[in-house]
Amino acid sequence: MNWIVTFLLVGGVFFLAIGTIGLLRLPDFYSRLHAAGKCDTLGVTLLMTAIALYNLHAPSFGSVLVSWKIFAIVFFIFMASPTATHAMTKAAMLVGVEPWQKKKGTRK
Amino acid sequence: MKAKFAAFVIMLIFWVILSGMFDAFHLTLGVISCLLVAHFSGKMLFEGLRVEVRARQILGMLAYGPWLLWEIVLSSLQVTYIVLHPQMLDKMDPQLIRFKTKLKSTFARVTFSQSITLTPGTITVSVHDDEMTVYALTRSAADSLPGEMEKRIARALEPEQT
Amino acid sequence: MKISMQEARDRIPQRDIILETTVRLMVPFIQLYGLYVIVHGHYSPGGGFQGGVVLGASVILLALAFGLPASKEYLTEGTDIIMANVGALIFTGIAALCALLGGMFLDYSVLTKILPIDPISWRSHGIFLVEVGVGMGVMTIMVSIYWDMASAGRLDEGL
Amino acid sequence: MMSQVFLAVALAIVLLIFPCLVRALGGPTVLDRIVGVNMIGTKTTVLLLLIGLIYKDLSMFVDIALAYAFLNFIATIGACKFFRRSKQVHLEDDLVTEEEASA
Repeated sequence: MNWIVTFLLVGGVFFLAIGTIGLLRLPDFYSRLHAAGKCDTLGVTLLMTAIALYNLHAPSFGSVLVSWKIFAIVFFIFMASPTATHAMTKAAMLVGVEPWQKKKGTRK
Repeated sequence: MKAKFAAFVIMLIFWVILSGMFDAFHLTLGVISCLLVAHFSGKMLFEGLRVEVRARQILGMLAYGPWLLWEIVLSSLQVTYIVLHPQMLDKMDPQLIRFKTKLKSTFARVTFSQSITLTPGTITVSVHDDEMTVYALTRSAADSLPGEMEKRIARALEPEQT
Repeated sequence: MKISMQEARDRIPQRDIILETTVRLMVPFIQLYGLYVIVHGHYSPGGGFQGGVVLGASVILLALAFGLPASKEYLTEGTDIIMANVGALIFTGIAALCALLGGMFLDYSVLTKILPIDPISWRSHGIFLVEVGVGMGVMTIMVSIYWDMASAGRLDEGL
Repeated sequence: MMSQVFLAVALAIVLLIFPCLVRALGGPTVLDRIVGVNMIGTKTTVLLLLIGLIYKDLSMFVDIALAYAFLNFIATIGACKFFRRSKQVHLEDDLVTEEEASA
């Protein structure tokens, strides 16, 4: 059991790290959103699943409810994170942030 | 009326998960709170749909969830590959594409667009009737749309139309 | 079909169904969470102010997604003002009642003179009543501050 | 043994917040800052849960994490809406371009 939890924790931190490196390295706003939107959601999901599982290792009625609450946060993040990404993309489009493009002579 | 009752039941389940206290004082106030929320915002959960339709959609979502989770893992690995690649800029070819979706209901369209945002290298920019504008990180990601995901969502959320 | 930046910008619709549907599914749960924070104020973190903030944030979320007029249909301006005043009245009323009955300001144990149950349970129930008042006040004042600031006092369109 | 693992993970998340802070402080556009702040908020949600595990009082910190997730989402949406309306957003922070400097 502890091994599964440790594995999930390490995976979650790995994906959070990838998201952060992507946030720093990628060239423009839109591609940064890719790193922020996907890797962060997955990392948070893995970490929260690990915490919920660890919380169950001394099962009682209260701890089961707390685990369900953690899963409620996960559901919420699954709904909220793409919506926030979408809102940011739309705002950037309307404000006029130019995307990075491959230089092939014709650059708009 | 039916919508409010269904909302009340959902709210009561959520309250039990939140509260974890079952003495008379808290339980009474919980029921009162659930009634208040169901009365004022219960309609919002169903947006004019019949309760049965929404219930079937939620069940469809549960069936669709695990596959989506696996796709998210794959997409994160793909983003990992691009982020950690030393010549990252050669791997990228960002582009905006537009395509028409076959999905009819609003809920299915929204689910589809959220799934697109969560999976390989694509972000939904806007949904305008049946036209979806998508920003893709690589050419292969752009070519793969709408793909299998649309069929799965249609099977899960709109059984009568497939 | 590949399109240019300008084309994509022109095709962005006025109504955003993604945001609307997500907010619609979220708002009842946020409101119930706000009520939970108020009710469980004396056992877990939170209380009247925090619960009121969460409740107000749910109405602000509605205003952000559907536009300010729609949120004013949900919570009309008259109801907003009445609830703000009633909330403040509950708080100061109970506090002043305690003082009038011979105790300290907000000293609930003297309320046994009105309804004879033991002072200790009056303390917890009195805190709950005051928190309901604070929650109502904070929620409505937050919403009206948002309305005023988002539309520069005109209360028409907003963000 | 497990509490040390949790402590290490919490420290790692705190260290990961600093690069996001670099993005939030350094721009270049306003929306980049919003992304940075949003990511800090997501990480803080997890961090609160880990703090709850370390202090062995998870049921209390879950409530705070839930409220934090709600308010983080609302703040992001609000900020996006705000900057969409204001047309005179300075997209680049280095406001003085070369032409302006020479003029």
